[in-house]
Amino acid sequence: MIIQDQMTVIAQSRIAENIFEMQLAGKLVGDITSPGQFVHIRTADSFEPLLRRPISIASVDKEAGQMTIIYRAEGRGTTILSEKRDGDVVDVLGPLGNGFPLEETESGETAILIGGGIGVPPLYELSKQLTAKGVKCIHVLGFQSSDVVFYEDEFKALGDTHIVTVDGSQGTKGFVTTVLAELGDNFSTYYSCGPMPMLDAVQRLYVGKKGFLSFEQRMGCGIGACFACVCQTTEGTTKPYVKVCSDGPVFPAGMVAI
Amino acid sequence: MIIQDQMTVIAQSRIAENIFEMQLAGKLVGDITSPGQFVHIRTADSFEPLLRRPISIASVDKEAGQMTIIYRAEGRGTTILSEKRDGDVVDVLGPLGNGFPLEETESGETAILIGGGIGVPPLYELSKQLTAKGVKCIHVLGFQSSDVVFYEDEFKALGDTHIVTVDGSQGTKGFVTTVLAELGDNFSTYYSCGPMPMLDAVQRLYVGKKGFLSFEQRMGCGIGACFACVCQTTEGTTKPYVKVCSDGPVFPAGMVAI
Amino acid sequence: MNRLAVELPGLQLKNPIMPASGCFGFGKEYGNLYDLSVLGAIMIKATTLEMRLGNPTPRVAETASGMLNAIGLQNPGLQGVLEEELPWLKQFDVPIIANVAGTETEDYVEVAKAVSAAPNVKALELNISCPNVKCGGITFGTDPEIAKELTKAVKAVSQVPVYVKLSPNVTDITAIAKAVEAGGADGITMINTLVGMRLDQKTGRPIIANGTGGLSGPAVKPVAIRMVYEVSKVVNIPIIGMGGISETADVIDFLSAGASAVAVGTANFVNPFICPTIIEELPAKLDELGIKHISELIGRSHRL
Amino acid sequence: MNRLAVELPGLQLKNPIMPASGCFGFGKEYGNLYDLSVLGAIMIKATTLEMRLGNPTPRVAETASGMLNAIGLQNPGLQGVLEEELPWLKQFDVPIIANVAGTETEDYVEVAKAVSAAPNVKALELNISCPNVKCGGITFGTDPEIAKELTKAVKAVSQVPVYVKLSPNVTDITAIAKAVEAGGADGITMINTLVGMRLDQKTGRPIIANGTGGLSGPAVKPVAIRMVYEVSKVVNIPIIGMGGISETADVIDFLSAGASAVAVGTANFVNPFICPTIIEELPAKLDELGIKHISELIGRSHRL
Ligand SMILES: Cc1cc2nc3c(=O)[nH]c(=O)nc-3n(C[C@H](O)[C@H](O)[C@H](O)COP(=O)(O)OP(=O)(O)OC[C@H]3O[C@@H](n4cnc5c(N)ncnc54)[C@H](O)[C@@H]3O)c2cc1C
Ligand SMILES: Cc1cc2nc3c(=O)[nH]c(=O)nc-3n(C[C@H](O)[C@H](O)[C@H](O)COP(=O)(O)OP(=O)(O)OC[C@H]3O[C@@H](n4cnc5c(N)ncnc54)[C@H](O)[C@@H]3O)c2cc1C
Ligand SMILES: Cc1cc2nc3c(=O)[nH]c(=O)nc-3n(C[C@H](O)[C@H](O)[C@H](O)COP(=O)(O)O)c2cc1C
Ligand SMILES: Cc1cc2nc3c(=O)[nH]c(=O)nc-3n(C[C@H](O)[C@H](O)[C@H](O)COP(=O)(O)O)c2cc1C
Ligand code: FES
Ligand code: FES
Repeated sequence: MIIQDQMTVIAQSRIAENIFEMQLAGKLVGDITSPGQFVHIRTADSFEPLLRRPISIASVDKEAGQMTIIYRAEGRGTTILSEKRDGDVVDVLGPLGNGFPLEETESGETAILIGGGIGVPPLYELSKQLTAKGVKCIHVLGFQSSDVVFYEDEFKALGDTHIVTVDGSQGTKGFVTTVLAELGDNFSTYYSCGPMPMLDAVQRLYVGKKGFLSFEQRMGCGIGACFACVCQTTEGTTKPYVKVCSDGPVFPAGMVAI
Repeated sequence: MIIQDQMTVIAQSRIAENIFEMQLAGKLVGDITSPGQFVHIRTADSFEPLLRRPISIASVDKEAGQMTIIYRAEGRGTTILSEKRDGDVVDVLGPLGNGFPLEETESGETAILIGGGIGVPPLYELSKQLTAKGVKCIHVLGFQSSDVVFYEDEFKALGDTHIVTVDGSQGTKGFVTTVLAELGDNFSTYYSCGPMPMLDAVQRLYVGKKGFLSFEQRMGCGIGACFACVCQTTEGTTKPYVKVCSDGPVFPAGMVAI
Repeated sequence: MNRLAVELPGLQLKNPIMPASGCFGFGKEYGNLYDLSVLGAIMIKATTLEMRLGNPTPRVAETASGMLNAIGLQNPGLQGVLEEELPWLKQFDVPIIANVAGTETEDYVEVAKAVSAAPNVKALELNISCPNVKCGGITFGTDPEIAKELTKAVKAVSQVPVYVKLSPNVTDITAIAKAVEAGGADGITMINTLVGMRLDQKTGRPIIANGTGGLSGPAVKPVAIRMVYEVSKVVNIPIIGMGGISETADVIDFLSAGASAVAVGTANFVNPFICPTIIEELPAKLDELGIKHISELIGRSHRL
Repeated sequence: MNRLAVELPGLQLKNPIMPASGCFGFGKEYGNLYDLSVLGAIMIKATTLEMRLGNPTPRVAETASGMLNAIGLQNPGLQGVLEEELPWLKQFDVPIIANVAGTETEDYVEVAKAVSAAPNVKALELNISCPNVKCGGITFGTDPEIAKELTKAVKAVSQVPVYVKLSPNVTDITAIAKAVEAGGADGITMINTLVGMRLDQKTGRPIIANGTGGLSGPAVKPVAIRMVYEVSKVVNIPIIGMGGISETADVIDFLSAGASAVAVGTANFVNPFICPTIIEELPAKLDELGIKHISELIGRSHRL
């Protein structure tokens, strides 16, 4: 169920250049059903900034009733969020959307998780859950440069992890596809989240493979009512369009017209 | 000189129902020249609320580089101000306007200081300075009810202090004029700050006496440029109008058309 | 006595609070969050004759205390609304106001005729003010004569009272209001969005794919209040006011300005529970103002 | 090369930043805070033939990300401006744009003639858009034909280029813009304020004594950007853009939309040092955008 929760900031820290990790506690955590879901955050009790900000859930600790989000403080809303202190209360709407399907990869099979920049966070919870289920996860994580790389160790603890940077300051120089091309297609499923050009490139590389992509769109309501976040679908799909917020953000590869 | 200072909150406390006392430190304090001047405060680093809030300087400690303001948290801006914590930085423009003239009362003479509600604060610094100069100060302070009375002890330490409340829950029941009528006019100067109807009543009571009144108007710039805070003057005054922010807020009794 | 009940042509409102068209879809999503029967009414998303896919994305952009949108009237079309959306809404005890949009008089008339026959549609809202579609929409809303003729044509076929939704993007909104009143409108809803634009800092190009979008939210409230005030002085039909309503205090303002009921748009995105919250808070607000029945507030700004 | 210099009819601007009329008085108060010679130009408060005392107070009210004002063109009148204000401003190396207001064509013409002869007045800004005075002002700004005739009449007597200040409270601002261009305007300044209203919560009455006021500040920026964008597509004279500019990024937006220079109004009240701050920050902003000269930004939104 979607609830509007007044969550408490348990911890916040800067984990890379302009990248923040925030832990939040509240009953909303109990309703999270799958990795890749997101929350819609009101960053200030003011009319400016007005709209909520969609941020993926990066990891969940149901027992502690806590979740972690990782975000880049860039514009007004996320900058304000980055100034919250422990004990502050944040208005969070969620959990929203449909996450990555775990059931599409069987125990013993291999999955490739491909993330770009601030698309990396939801893959962490995904990898935790896939690994727990017995899936072998390979992570290919692309960033602009070494300053903004985060969670390398966390992903390494779960499986092979390849860091790629555009400027070559860490890991392989280039794009995620540079590494993917070398890894070959000896895997059963791929899961990806990142900027549109990256999703497009990944999808083209893996034509015919089973994959799931998480999309971004500017949002109004976040729950499917305002038609702000609509994407056209490709021919042959039953629906003429999908809403990223409520039908997605994760869709099977090939479904959304990029 | 008027400066825009990023002042630090040294302390803040609630001293009556919705009434807050805030101590601020910064170099602006060095420029304060007379009691009754005010500052123009930006309460949030946001466009909403947009405008600065004019608040009187209630007391000054030049050696410590600190000043105190006392305000009622009522609307959006003052409520945000009341949520500031020690160490927070507040954008303050000031000191603004012309305060109460100390030189109009000689050492040994008596002055009556008449305040109403949130008009009381600037009278405190005024009383401190008049008393220091050897003027005998009598304070008549009107409030709505006992919940919102503040600084009774502080004023008592400086001179006779009469508290008046509309509902009679503390001190004399009625309006400041109730007490003033009893005190008679055996004094040389009166100084007053409070709501317009109070200033009007005081002025009428003391026709012919030397007095100074501090006015309020909604403000834009606070420095005399926008013509928001203009008051018409009475006949016989050389200027056809005055600006509360830069010509005032204190004017000789009889000058401003009420 | 229900202190919040308001009666308008075709509409017995339990309370004067309803979600604004386009900000509530056809109710399903908010219906997952709370019982829609608490609402005074629901203004559903614009319905056009054929299904529309709307404009390319991005369709929204944030501005200071406001937002721009250029959804482009995406909706399932008349048949979809009649067969799926309206029947689903029947489970709630709430009158539906159907927002009707089109490109020419003919399609407005056809949609109005069909949708006004649906049992739970208690009034139409004629959208002559959508700034986000190429033809139709706003052009009907900027010329008094054209607005009047369209109102007449729709009145002739509608089985329920017709409210006309006015555009704020005009020199003199009172002229349009008087024209639609003369055309037979039973009420006015106002305001639709102000046309605005936001540019991308890096490229300098508009953020919204459509170029311009409609500005809504708290930023426009002063304009909306002024227009409701002006229009309520010159017409004798009721007004449903909207534009930036975000909290209970805003409702008081719109009623004081001359509206008989209000709609809440953008604020639903900020706080999905805003409509029920306002409805809950209203009685205490009336107490605070020393007012027995909400209707005493209507047009208070004009009296003195 | 001065990366910020912009040349407009009558105006050699060191940089494209100037305070907007009515938000800077005649410069004295801000002159106490910083050296006015750093400014690109100064738009002084509206000057009318006779001294005006303006409207009753309250004259301002805050709104979400904006403010309403109804000052009512209070000013010392033509003689006062010629004898005191303009001579005082001569000490600064900064061109003055004199904002001219009136009630009828005759007084506009008389003020324009006299004030344009002052040595430091390099251009006039014809205020046909003030919403806060009973007659004149805005009526000249809402009818293209009247606007054109007034422009012609003022052009005939002015010794310096004439910029016409447009009102946003119109159905089609491009029609007014084309009309004043046809009337001989050398440039356009836009936008003046949107007419709005705020009510007192307790009484329900308007807060501003005048009833309505002009809305300015960040709230109106999307409307201003849209209008500058539209007008710059249809006229061949330069635009000085304004409406909600509060930070350096906003300047980039207005130039991208099609303005050649900008004016800063309300933001002076929020941060009295905003003009010099923006001027200081601009070069770094140009670097960030990879741009050599500020003029490269002008009209960027129209190019693909
Ligand atoms: C489903 C989903 C999940 C996301 N998860 C994450 C995450 O885990 N970590 C993270 O750092 N970012 C994430 N993003 C992107 C994040 O929403 C934007 O970076 C953020 O909204 C920008 O807000 P701002 O205040 O920094 O920028 P501003 O420039 O102030 O934003 C202005 C407006 O544009 C919208 N906007 C700007 N960029 C984007 C964008 N890329 N996507 C959607 N809306 C945008 C904002 O929401 C806001 O309404 C996600 C986006 C979506 C749609
Ligand atoms: C010279 C001067 C000195 C003042 N000194 C004090 C003081 O020491 N302590 C104190 O509590 N108050 C003082 N006030 C009043 C104080 O400025 C207002 O109470 C305050 O601005 C209200 O802001 P808000 O955010 O609570 O209300 P909001 O309702 O959010 O205010 C909306 C707008 O109206 C303006 N406004 C509302 N009420 C007033 C008012 N009474 N006077 C001027 N502007 C108003 C605000 O500044 C703001 O622009 C003083 C006013 C003036 C002019
Ligand atoms: C995302 C969005 C979609 C809208 N769609 C419609 C619509 O389909 N029909 C219509 O008449 N108005 C539409 N509107 C306008 C609103 O109904 C309302 O008139 C306007 O937004 C002002 O109210 P607000 O400030 O409370 O949002 C839409 C507004 C928004 C923000
Ligand atoms: C207090 C105030 C007074 C104004 N007076 C005038 C005026 O005398 N003449 C004029 O042409 N515009 C006047 N304006 C309009 C501004 O010049 C400007 O066009 C408008 O405020 C939009 O810019 P902003 O949002 O940056 O304030 C005034 C605006 C304000 C806020
Ligand atoms: S954000 Fe409103 S439908 Fe997706
Ligand atoms: S507040 Fe601007 S002149 Fe006084």
